[in-house]
Amino acid sequence: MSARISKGGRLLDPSKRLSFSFNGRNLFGFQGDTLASALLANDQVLIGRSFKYHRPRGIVSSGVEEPNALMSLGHGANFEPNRSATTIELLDGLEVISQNHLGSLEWDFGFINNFFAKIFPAGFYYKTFMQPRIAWKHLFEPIIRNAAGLGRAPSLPDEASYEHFYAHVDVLVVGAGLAGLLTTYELGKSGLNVLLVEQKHFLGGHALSGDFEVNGTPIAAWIEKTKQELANLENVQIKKNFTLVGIHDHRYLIGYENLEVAERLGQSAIRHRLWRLRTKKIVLATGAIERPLIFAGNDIPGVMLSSAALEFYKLYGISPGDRTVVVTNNDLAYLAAINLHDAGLSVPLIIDVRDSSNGDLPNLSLSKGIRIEFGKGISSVLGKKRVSGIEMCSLKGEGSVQETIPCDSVAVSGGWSSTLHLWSHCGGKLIWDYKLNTFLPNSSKAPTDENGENFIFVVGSAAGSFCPSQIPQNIKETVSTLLNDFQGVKQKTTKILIREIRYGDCDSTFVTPEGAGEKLKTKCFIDFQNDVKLSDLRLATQEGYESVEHLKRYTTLGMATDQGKLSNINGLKYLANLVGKEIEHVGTTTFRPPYTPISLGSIAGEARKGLFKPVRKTPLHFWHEANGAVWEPVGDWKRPYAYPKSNETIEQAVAREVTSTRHSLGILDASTLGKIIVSGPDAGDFLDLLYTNVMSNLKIGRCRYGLMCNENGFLFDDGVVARLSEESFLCHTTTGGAERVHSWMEEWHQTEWWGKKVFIQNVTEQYTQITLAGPKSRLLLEKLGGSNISSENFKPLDFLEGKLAEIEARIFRVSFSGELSFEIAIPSQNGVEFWQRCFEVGSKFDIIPYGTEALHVMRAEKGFIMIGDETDGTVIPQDLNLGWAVSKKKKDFIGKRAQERIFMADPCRKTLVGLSLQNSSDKIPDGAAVIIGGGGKRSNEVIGHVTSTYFSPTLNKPIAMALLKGGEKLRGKSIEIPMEFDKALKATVVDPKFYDVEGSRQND
Amino acid sequence: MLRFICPICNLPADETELTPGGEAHIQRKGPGSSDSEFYEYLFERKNPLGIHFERWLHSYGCGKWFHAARCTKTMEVFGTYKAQEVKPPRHIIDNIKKKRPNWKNE
Amino acid sequence: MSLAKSLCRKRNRKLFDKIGMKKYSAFALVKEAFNNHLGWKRAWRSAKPKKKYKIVIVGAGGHGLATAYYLGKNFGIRDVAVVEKGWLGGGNTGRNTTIIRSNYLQEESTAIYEKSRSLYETLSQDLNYNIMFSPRGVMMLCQTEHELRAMKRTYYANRLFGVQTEIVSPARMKEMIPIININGPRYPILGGLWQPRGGTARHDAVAWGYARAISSWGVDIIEDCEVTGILKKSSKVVSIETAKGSIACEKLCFVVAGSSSILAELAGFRIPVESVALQALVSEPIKPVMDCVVMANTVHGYMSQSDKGEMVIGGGADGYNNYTQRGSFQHIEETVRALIETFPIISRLRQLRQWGGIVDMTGDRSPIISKTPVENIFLNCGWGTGGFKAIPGSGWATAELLANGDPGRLAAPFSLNRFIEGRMIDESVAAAVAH
Amino acid sequence: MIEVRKHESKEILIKEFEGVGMITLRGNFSNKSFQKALTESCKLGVPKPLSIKSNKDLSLAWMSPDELLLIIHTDGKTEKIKKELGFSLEGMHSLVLDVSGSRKIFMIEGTLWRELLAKGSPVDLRKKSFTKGSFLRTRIGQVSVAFWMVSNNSVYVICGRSYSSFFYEWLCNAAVDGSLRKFF
Ligand SMILES: Cc1cc2nc3c(=O)[nH]c(=O)nc-3n(C[C@H](O)[C@H](O)[C@H](O)COP(=O)(O)OP(=O)(O)OC[C@H]3O[C@@H](n4cnc5c(N)ncnc54)[C@H](O)[C@@H]3O)c2cc1C
Ligand SMILES: NC(=O)c1ccc[n+]([C@@H]2O[C@H](COP(=O)([O-])OP(=O)(O)OC[C@H]3O[C@@H](n4cnc5c(N)ncnc54)[C@H](O)[C@@H]3O)[C@@H](O)[C@H]2O)c1
Ligand SMILES: Cc1cc2nc3c(=O)[nH]c(=O)nc-3n(C[C@H](O)[C@H](O)[C@H](O)COP(=O)(O)O)c2cc1C
Ligand SMILES: [Zn+2]
Repeated sequence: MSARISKGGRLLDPSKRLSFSFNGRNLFGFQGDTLASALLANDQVLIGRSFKYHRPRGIVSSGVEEPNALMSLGHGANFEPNRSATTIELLDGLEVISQNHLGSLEWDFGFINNFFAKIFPAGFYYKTFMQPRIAWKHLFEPIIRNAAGLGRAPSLPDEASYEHFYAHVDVLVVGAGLAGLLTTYELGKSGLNVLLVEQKHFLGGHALSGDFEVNGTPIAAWIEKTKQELANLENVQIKKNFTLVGIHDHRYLIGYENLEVAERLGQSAIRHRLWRLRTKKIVLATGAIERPLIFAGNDIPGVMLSSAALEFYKLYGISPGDRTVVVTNNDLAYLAAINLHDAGLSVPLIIDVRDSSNGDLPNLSLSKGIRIEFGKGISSVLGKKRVSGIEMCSLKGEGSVQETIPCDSVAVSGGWSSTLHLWSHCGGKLIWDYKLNTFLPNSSKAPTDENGENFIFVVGSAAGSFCPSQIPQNIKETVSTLLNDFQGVKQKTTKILIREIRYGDCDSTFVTPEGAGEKLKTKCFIDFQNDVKLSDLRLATQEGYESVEHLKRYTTLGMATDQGKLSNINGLKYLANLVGKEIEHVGTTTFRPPYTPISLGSIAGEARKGLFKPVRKTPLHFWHEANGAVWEPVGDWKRPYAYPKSNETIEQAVAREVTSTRHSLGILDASTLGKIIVSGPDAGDFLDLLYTNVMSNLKIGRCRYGLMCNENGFLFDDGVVARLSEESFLCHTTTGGAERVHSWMEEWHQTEWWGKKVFIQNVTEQYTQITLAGPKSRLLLEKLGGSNISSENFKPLDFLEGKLAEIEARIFRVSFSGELSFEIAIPSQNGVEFWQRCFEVGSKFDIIPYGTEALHVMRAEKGFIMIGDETDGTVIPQDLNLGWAVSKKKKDFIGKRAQERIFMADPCRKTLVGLSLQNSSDKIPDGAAVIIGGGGKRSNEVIGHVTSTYFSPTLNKPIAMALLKGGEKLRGKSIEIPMEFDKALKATVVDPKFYDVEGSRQND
Repeated sequence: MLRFICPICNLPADETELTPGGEAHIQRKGPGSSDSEFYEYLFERKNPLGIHFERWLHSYGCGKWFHAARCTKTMEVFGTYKAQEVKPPRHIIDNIKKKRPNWKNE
Repeated sequence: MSLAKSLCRKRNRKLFDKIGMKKYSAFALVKEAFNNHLGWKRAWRSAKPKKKYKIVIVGAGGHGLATAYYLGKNFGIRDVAVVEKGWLGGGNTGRNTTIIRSNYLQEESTAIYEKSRSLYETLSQDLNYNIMFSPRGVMMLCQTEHELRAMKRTYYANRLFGVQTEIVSPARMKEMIPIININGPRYPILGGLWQPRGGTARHDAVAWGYARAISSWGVDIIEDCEVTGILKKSSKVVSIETAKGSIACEKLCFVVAGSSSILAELAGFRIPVESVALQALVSEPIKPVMDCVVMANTVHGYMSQSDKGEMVIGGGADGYNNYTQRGSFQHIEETVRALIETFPIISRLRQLRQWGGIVDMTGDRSPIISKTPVENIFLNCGWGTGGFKAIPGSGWATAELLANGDPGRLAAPFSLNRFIEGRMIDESVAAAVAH
Repeated sequence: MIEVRKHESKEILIKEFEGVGMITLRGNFSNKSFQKALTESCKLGVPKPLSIKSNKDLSLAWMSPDELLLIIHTDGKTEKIKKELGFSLEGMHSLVLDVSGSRKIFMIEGTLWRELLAKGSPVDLRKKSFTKGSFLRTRIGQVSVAFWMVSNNSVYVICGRSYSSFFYEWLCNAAVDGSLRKFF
């Protein structure tokens, strides 16, 4: 059994007992445990089921490479699936449930898949489930989907907080193992600003499980001492629980800081913090990940990596089993054997697939009485839900059993793979090292930064220095090249000496026995989580899926939550064998961010709920809110849609607002309209190029409605332009258009017509803009007093700068409602005051506020267009009968050339018309299609669509505008609007001006 | 996540503070141009695999447009310069040639 | 080669045997199980280039392979090579979010996308390869009045062009998609456009299925064979230079998506295309929680759940030219925050992997299936962010163009000429993104 | 300068103000007369790019190569200074606009103000990079802002008026107790 023993446990605080639950059972662990070590301490060896065949699985590793030990944590809003037990710090009260079983973990009905495994090889679904066609959607697909998927989804929204943090540092060191600590130590003396990050909750990496000395200090003490020394340096910072997950272009890095424990203990308001780092140089001291060897039954619970066995013992005081067989192709695994043996556990046998070793460890083992068998392998692991023994065979042959050794755990090592995912994120390439049996960074194909220079340095076992004694020299050299790139910074080195026994070479064997037949191969697992076996890889290559990328996609090798950290290299080696190439020619699949999975919550950061997206508010916002406005989002703004009274529906409110405005007086917050000052000697000329009509001849004190097109000729904004002075114009834009038009003007000015002397300034926010519309609007303004706005003195499209109610104001006589109407701009600080004055004085004129919908209804009654409704990015002004606003005289303006193209003059272009329903109780739906001819059938030609449709309270009937092919010619004709069930509405094509065609009301 | 030194501010500007503006040095064609000239101006793009002269706007900063020479394959930046330069300035060309001797400016 | 020629004349069934292609079925699978699956044949041959082909298609993505397939199927033209610089299906076809729908606004688009969608319905059977077309339905959210109006316009247009869609209310949507938040504080959901016959398919399988079918007819698929030069004689192409030597052809067709400008440059013309990165990501797999595809255009994000259980998420494209197949992180960020607003439960799921594809964006965001300035070179590109759904339809239309030398009804509106005339087919009018 | 609201957390004090006099000034900085006009009416010369100059009454910030922002700390002077400037720049291609109503101004006090801003802004906020006298236009979260140091313990941030209530909420959220850790 696996259990806690009294030895080992460098990370444990045995005085702090923690309780947690696993599948409802209460278990105990200690402060310092990971969930994985705590489970093992309780002899919980079976911890989950695999993805496809629901095979029993146990913990295989002690780190982020863990494919099996995925758990669901917590409940309710704190529930979270798929967390790997090896990366979770144990906490008091943790609730843990195992995953992917139908029924209990021990008795899983899904295990039935295992019996059909033979007919479910890689890609079996591509070959079947095709008949009958309907069955895929209704039968097969649902079955597959339910069987797949690992953990359940959370059912409640996440209540935790997340945030982002931007930081700039000179050098980032990734990984606080021996190499990372030494590098930081060296760099710390340079005065550069250094950040050292470590994904685990402790510093020291693999070295913490080691027994060597640095400068005579035992490693664990040295780590502690170095930590203190670094903490005293002003220029160095160390972050634990911090994973560098991505390296992006131009040295942009994403770091993931896990604060779950602090959050649970009430020490942090934040659960995860996503760091965005910009750094000059990066040092990867990311270490190496051990690979398993491949043999039949290598997935049975109780088989684990030798480094995991060592680490569980050294750091957490765990015995992986009472009798542990070690099987290896390198020397390092002997460390596990020796340590377990020294702890008083039984290590009946070390199977070494090599013929011999040139290192010191085998002899040391022998001297301790541990049996070693060279040139052997494992034919099969015995046991179902946990290991009960192994069958030893000779490595060469097909696996005939030479001896059966009872054991309850197997520690396996197939060599080490340098952790170089981050090197590759931004394009770095790898080369295979035949001696070390790992990929190493290819320094001639290194990732480059924006200057085309290398910026990533690799040290320690990530660079192939698997033996600690090699590391100081490796670091010294790296640091000195690195510092070269910082002007004036000199290296001050300290002598570091690490004494460690000599490690023998790793061999390239990865499958035992070498001649394993089909029967064994179907039990030899490569990707544990996705149940990919040797036989699957063989099948895939046999079928031609022999490029690594095809192999991956066909078999799902390396696509699991560990992204192949454990399986990829073995898979590639096998592929290389199958296709008869060297592994370097087979290549790897692409390493992509994130290095380890990160919560989606952390990516969103604080931008959720109220902070999801900025809301822009006018100075009158709070007033609208207090007066029952219903909101409509327009761009980033929220505008009042209508102000329904308590007994009203929204439609009724809109009708009331329209009627009341038309009869007496309505007031609208139009502050969101864009306001742009264009000023300078060339302002007129410049605007002539931007608007379709002429602006330069506008008189001071006058306004003109203007249109803006893009270079494609399409209309994209409209608004009133006022000439403030000889050299200064004020251009109004639509609400959504303010920023767009402003930057449009700037762009043309800066990049095409920079010779023109103008300054462009967006003053949208400087003013509260208020529209007073209705027959009584003038009366109100007169009452407010201060400016002469009599009909003789102040004509339509006039404007003046003066005072109203003692407040400085700019008054424009423009109308978008068809009523007598004034638009008033007040410095925004005074907006509220002015608005309130209007209500005080206006009460006797029955003043009411109206919203955007009433505004839209009124403009539609007048046949005025609305950008976004009548336009959709394909409409030219001429289509909207606005040809009068397109100058024919001007030599050039933006869009002019485009409007000369063939299609723009095509008689079948759609033009704007009004629609009058023949039966006035009907309502034309938004966006409806328009056809000619009867029946609403498909066969009829579609001639256009409805752009705006409203019930007009003024005319007491529905009105609509439409863009119809050859619209002008259809005047007076009857068209149809097909509806559901082959019904159709009939309408007559009319002038889009429905109300007060002469304009006598607004010109009053 | 790109970063350019805005030639106006001299500040490294993060991509999120910038707005991309497509190919640089496109000569505007207005009235009087032929249909195909106008098409070229409006739509045809070099879209090279390699060095691209392009426009960026320092929108969250000084509000000015600038030009950059960037490799679309490696993301290397060979310099930034003012938007009012009608062709890439000498020092940019020199820098490119120094680093990419085989590059031809078409 | 005589083999290829003779293959062209014979019936498909016989060809299966010649190439050694084995029919896929449940029965065959069980039978093979007893044989340790040693009897399965290569899905497609790995071919060496011949000296000359009638038609050479550059690019073994979905569109290139489908073009070859319909050339063979509809026109009996099988003296064809598909030349691929990497591994087949490794372009955007192998990295897209697999949304299939045809609820487009413009008539021209609807025609080709609906043709495509309907071909997808029976594609597994046609190819004898389960491409897992899953008509689970596509929901496009409406989150502003303006968007609702635009969707209604699409809905009415769809009805008249024979595409079945409906506008659903927020309440109905909540029933269909329980994990959705219809009352988001910023953009409450006002409705949705639902296409019940839209859905997803297994992207890689589409490429592999087509490859297997055409390979069995003798079409040569030549991988690891980048086209590096184009040899012309008076305005006609005679042969192409490749990593595996020169190959002569009577007609040449570029179907290379993000690399279109590079090939056009080799052939001596320019096209209205820019290549930018579009990114996608997947979460770790979870048990089924969402049974359809959801697209949220106002906030920029879309999501579906694959058969394996990951949430497949796609978002916006970068605004700068890029050939690296990776993009800027801010787009991931934007997309994820939009989707968390829409589906609050996903906040505790974790991002497993992100990647990018190089998409070919045209001036009006609609594709190009067209003749080119070089007489015998044809072009299929510009599918941008949304061409996976178009693979069968586009292959069909391109085959027609190649075989006849002139576009048929489906392809005609998508000519290069439209940019000169100003006759754009603008889909962005209805939706900001077009996946 | 009117304090609109404030928020206090353990480490940070956030105050929002309105009614701060602000004038946008556009012109050709290298023009001698422009410089003269400026020194005369403001007693401040043209600031260098990315910087701000201050005296008792005024601060003058570099917004872009042809735009300055004049911040008037003393109440009631804005109109007068605007007139003076307008007068002295008469006849020169320039623009003087009162934009006092366009922006809001935030004062953030506390030793961890750098950490607070770093939650939203991509600029380099290290002590060696962002110093007294620096004036940066950048983004915080999704809001366009500018900021400059007042003292080792405080910073001013300005943003568009319509964004201010959103930005205020953003700041309060970023200042939540238990979320700030010393970094700089
Ligand atoms: C992230 C992402 C999400 C997407 N989501 C969707 C979606 O949900 N729905 C949808 O319908 N569409 C989607 N798309 C778009 C869709 O993927 C593409 O439009 C479609 O796959 C294009 O197919 P293709 O065959 O034209 O191009 P590709 O699949 O890119 O194939 C082109 C091939 O040409 C090869 N090639 C290039 N240059 C050469 C050369 N010189 N010589 C030889 N070969 C060459 C390439 O290697 C490549 O294999 C998405 C795209 C991306 C990137
Ligand atoms: N135990 C063994 O058998 C074994 C095998 C190989 C190396 N080693 C030993 O390990 C030491 C080598 O030290 P090293 O420093 O090169 O490797 P290491 O594995 O000890 O340290 C690497 C550290 O980087 C961290 N890390 C990896 N990726 C990260 C990321 N993206 N973000 C943050 N942190 C990340 C890891 O958690 C680990 O702590 C020597 O003692 C060597 O002998 C031991
Ligand atoms: C629909 C879809 C689903 C995917 N699901 C997974 C997955 O479950 N696991 C995984 O590792 N990658 C998944 N990927 C991503 C691929 O691994 C790969 O990143 C992508 O196809 C791009 O290729 P590249 O990264 O090799 O360039 C998926 C991709 C797509 C298009
Ligand atoms: Zn700048």
